[in-house]
Amino acid sequence: MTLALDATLCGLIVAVALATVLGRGVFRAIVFFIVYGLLLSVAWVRLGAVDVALAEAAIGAGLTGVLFLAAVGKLARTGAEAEPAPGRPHLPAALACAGLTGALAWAWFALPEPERPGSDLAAALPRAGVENPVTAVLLNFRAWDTLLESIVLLAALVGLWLLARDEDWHDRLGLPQHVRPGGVMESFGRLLPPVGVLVGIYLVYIGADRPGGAFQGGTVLAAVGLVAALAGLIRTPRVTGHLWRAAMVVGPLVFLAAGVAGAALGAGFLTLPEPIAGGAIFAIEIALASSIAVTLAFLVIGPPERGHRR
Amino acid sequence: MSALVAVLVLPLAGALATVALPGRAARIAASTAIAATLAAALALAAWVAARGVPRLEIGGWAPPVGIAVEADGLAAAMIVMTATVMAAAGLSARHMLAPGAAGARAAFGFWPLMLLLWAALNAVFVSRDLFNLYVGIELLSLAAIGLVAIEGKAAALAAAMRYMIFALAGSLLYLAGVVLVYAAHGALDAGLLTDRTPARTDGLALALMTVGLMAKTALFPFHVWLPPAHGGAPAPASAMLSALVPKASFVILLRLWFDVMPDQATEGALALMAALGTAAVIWGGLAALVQERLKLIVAYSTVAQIGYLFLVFPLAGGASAEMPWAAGAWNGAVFLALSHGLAKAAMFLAVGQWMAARGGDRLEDLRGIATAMPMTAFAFALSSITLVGLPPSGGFTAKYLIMTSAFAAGQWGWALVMAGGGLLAAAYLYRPVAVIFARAEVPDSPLPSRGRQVVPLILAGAAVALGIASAAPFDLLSTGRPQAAGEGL
Amino acid sequence: MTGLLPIFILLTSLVPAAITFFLRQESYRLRNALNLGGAVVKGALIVAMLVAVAGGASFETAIPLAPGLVLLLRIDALALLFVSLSATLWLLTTIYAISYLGEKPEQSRFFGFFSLCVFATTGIALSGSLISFFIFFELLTLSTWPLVAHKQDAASLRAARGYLLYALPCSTILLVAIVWLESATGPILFTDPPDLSGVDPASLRVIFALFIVGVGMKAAIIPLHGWLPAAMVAPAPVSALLHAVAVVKAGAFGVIRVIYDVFGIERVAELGVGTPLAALASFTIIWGSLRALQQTEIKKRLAYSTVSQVSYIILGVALASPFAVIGGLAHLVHQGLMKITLFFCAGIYDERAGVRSIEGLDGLGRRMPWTSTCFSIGALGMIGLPPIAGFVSKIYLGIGGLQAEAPWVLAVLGASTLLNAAYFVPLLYRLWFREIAPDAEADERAPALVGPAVAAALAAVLAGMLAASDISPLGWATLISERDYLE
Amino acid sequence: MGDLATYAFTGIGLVFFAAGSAGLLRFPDVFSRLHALTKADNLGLGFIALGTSFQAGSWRDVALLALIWGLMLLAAATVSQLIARDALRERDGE
Amino acid sequence: MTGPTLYALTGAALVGIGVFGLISARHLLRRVVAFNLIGSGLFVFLGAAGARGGAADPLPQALIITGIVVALSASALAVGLVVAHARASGRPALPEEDEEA
Repeated sequence: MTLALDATLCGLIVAVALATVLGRGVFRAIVFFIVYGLLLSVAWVRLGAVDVALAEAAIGAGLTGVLFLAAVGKLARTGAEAEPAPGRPHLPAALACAGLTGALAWAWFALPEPERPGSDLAAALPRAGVENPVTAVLLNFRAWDTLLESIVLLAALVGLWLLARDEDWHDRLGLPQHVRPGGVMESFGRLLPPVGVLVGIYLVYIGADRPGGAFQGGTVLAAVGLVAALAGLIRTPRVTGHLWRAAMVVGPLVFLAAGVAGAALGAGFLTLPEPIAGGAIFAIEIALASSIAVTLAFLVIGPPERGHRR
Repeated sequence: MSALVAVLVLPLAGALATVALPGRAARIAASTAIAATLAAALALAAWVAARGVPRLEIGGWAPPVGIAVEADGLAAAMIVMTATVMAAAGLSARHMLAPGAAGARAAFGFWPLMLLLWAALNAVFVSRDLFNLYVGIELLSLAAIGLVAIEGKAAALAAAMRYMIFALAGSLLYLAGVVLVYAAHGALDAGLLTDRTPARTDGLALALMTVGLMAKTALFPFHVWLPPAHGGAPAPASAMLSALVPKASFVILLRLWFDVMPDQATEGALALMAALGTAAVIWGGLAALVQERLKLIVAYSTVAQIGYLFLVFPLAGGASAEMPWAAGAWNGAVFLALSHGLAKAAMFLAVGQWMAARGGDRLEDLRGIATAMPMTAFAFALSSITLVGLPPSGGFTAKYLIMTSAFAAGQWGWALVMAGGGLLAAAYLYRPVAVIFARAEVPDSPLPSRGRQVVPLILAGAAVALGIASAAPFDLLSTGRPQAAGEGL
Repeated sequence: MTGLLPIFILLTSLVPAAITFFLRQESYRLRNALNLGGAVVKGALIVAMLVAVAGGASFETAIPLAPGLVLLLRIDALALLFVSLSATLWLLTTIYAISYLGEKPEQSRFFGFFSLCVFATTGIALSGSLISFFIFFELLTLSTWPLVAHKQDAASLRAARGYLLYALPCSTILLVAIVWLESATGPILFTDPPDLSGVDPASLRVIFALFIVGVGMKAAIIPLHGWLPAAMVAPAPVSALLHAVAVVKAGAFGVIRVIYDVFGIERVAELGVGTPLAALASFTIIWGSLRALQQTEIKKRLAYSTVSQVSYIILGVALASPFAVIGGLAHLVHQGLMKITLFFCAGIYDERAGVRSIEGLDGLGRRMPWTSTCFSIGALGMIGLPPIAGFVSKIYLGIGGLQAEAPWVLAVLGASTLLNAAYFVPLLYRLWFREIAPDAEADERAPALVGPAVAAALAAVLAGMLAASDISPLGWATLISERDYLE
Repeated sequence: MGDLATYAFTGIGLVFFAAGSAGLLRFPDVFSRLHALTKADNLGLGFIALGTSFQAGSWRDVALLALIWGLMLLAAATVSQLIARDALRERDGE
Repeated sequence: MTGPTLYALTGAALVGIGVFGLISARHLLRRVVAFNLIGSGLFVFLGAAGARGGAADPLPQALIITGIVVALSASALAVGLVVAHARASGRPALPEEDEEA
């Protein structure tokens, strides 16, 4: 019964993925991709990875989807042709891709029985300061990865802003939104944020013990910000907005400072002494979530752009 | 030990500061971070040379739970080379970012991206964890792509886009290999993996990672993104991109093939890598021969020079690993990577100053520039000597070591590649050298100050000095690497 | 202290070079003082060393570059012969060049690279290991290029490019030869000849050929000679440097090192590669002379004469009989003295009379007696007229040919002498027996140009007349060959 | 008892979903498709949420489910309104 | 066939589909979408591997979350490049000579 459910889900995922690649029209491909992301997050639940499911739904499907949809809109406004002529039929390419899939499938069956590091991890978990093992890995065991990852976000944003045209540099981020006052979008924008902010903070808060954490929570907060901007409730800042820039770096900075403090106090770089580990992780997560929220939202909004009035 | 933390943390902190602070303060923060990181890099090298390999288990968690970083001789040497190039690029860039609208945008982006690139390089050089390396090379790629796009012109954007496609594809292939490794062994740490029980999937995993890293290193036939990207970026960015970025993925390749999975190195695979390197030497050299823009000549030369690096695999890997000549080949390749980094950065910085003075980098634009700017011209000539592999230079020492290993191994074909590649390099570098030293009416243009002109000369001098005083760098390189120590042949 | 002597000798050229690069054009005094001072100090150091070596001292300095890559400097009798030659001629050429260049532009670059060239040549002479030799050999290539291109006009650039076109492939070949051999034997030191028994003879023959190509290019062995006549577009001091002080001498010196200190004459004989080399040298002698005959430009004729004359050295060392070796080694010096005289004079004709082609020499003998006398001494010496130095070399080579049971050498020498006469005597005839053109303006009121020429000519005569003494080039050559090569 | 209720309500929810999907596929234009989707799917989701709440361990979970349904309603209403307006503008533009 | 196996094969298929999309698409936005397909396929494979022993292994989950964030960062920059490139060149595809990947 459960296997049939899994099989159906997998079949659907593969079919939607195929539709994403083969379907006609960029817009359609992106819609399929969003559906794909949602289905994938169900798959993550099935694999027992609820943290990943949340991240996939929020980031993989949600924000990435919005990012792509926004890009379609921007592309249309650039006056670039809608869709270049499709390439020639790719039989050899298709065979090569089938070969790659085949190789990976073969590898699955050729894998040795898992030697699980789970035991080491389980042994270390009580000293990690949090109960959710995924959070323990992200914020403590492999904190260096996570620190670098938060920096990756920042690097992408700096790179993205550089893509602005010189004449647009001092404009506000993204395209200006024109919303009918009192319209449905504005009402939605007013209704959602209180709930959204609550959900976001809640996700960060429970990340210590249960699925959730800085990334998932930060994403929800970013989404709230996006909706508010779309609804015209808040105006997007300019790249010179120093408060915002400070918000972008506060998370990595706190993280880094905690790491250096550990080194300076003799515990070691990024070492969180056991008694204060829980508190430290929570503090880092709060700061990180703020930065992630701001950075993700800016990533989706895009570089500053002067609106083209029709 | 603290130097190891410092080289990781300082550029990151600097990058965060440059993002958060306004214009002038950001520049001061960047300068401070550059100086501090340079000092930390030198301190680290001194530490490694004196006391051996520092190892840091980050967060106090030993693998497989946590991530370990180690600064062996290879890492320390690369970090010092990176710091040198970065400091030079930073010095040159300060004056390149003019005020005005374009300046504001570029000035905002350049410093954070440069420092992020630096942080990523240092992180990659010391990391012992395969997944951490993935995050590191992603950070590296994103920062590098940003630097390519910084000019904002259509050509630069197309180059950045193409680079992005290759970089992303490379990252994903590498990630695929990492996934297979973790699935098979439940570990990501290089040390743990060295002692693993080999699995049947290891060959596939290594192949995937290797192809991905080759794409990032721009080895033939994955090189097409490199010349437009490096040729289109502003000179200090090109210097970093060409001198440093390919080295990061090359160092990972070295670690994979010599430390992590030496058991998977079959003769055929090793020979194939060297064959691709050979193709790169030939293709890059021929392409450089027909370019009319100096930056493209220099960029294609990077394609060719990267090819040399891959000759190390059949000479020091597989069955050769235990042989007396392996050390020579390995040291030679690393030496080549180091001296190429210094020389290539010197070239790009010199060309950048000439472009500022003459308004273009077509060979005809640069005729006779040596009269106006003799020091940079001399730097370019010295760098050419290193790239051609003429004595006395780091390039020559490397070439001699690799060629000797090749003959000793009975694989003299690779030695001929080295020799022929040197001639090809001489051919394509002769044109620019002859043009810049030719006599010409020099149009009046403001020249950069002597202090700035001397920067490329210092880099080129370092590349040459690497050949004259190679004993100390050699000892450093062999630190933490018993196979590479000793006399070799 | 004595261990550092080789390094000091190198520094006497390197330090002036390094400082000169950064001098402004106007700093004539400082630049001249630096270069002359360097040359004089170097001469003094060499004299000190001669005394010390005569007293049985030996000098050796090793600078490790990398594992297996050691820069070894040492002094043996052969090194001393070469370094004395180049140091003496450097001093003369520097005096000459200062006057020749006058106030022409880019002097700092010129003298910088000039000193660098001498530095490289000294390094070649003092190298105690094959790889040190190669490093300085390449440094010489690189530092000569800017000198050949010095005028920066199209012809100079073409000549300079041609020079590299020969030099770089040949140096690559040399490197391959070195690496190939050293990968089998380990680093090769000139102090103790390597054990080549592990390498099969066929490979050794190929390696020998590669070596000869690699170093022979600088000695302008046919067919690797094309760059030398083309390079005569360079200023006269550069020609002197190429033909006498540094480049071709370094090539010939390299051939000697390869035959005697890398392979050893027994091995060369065993492999049967000496005779082909001697034959190639003979061919070069004849062919170079024939080509010289066809030239109408003085410097070009002299250049082809060099092609021919340098192969005397190679012929001698390839024959490997005692007299031949002595003759070859002595000719290393003799040819240098005579040829530098000729080029100095050719430069004076050009500078003071505007004469470059042979026709212009008509009657200059009376107007420029000092110059023309020197030129005549050089030319007659080349032909082999006693008591000038060239005569001694030829006699020794001839006897050496007979010793080596190669009587055809006599025929080569005979033919070559006739040809030498054929291309030099007409010049002398024009100088002394033709009437000068009525509108010609010619004088030799330039003591700094004429002086070096006179000194060099005098040296060539003395080397011939005092050949029997121990301190003459021939005496040294005898000493070298007895002490080091022919037990 | 709880299981039975879950089966029943999720079953009803599924029927509404099926109807909504059929409408999406079969109806001729944007407006009627939107009509089918929003009406039927929102109801369907409500029933499924109701059904699952019988499996919930605490009132907190039930409250969460209700919150989710509420947010979905809000989102669906807004999005369909926006789509409709866009479609209307496009039709008028042609 | 067990659950993890099913998902691992799905992941393998997704990688293949993504690579095909990457090669065959000319529209740059579609290529960026294809990258995301490949990445998520690899994550599914990794997740399946982590789920083999019954309870889910938290380490791969953490890696995947990191990977998802990295993928979004890269996608955002890529999308920005696509738009900027299209605005500068008028085409949402690379010039013709590219026959890479």
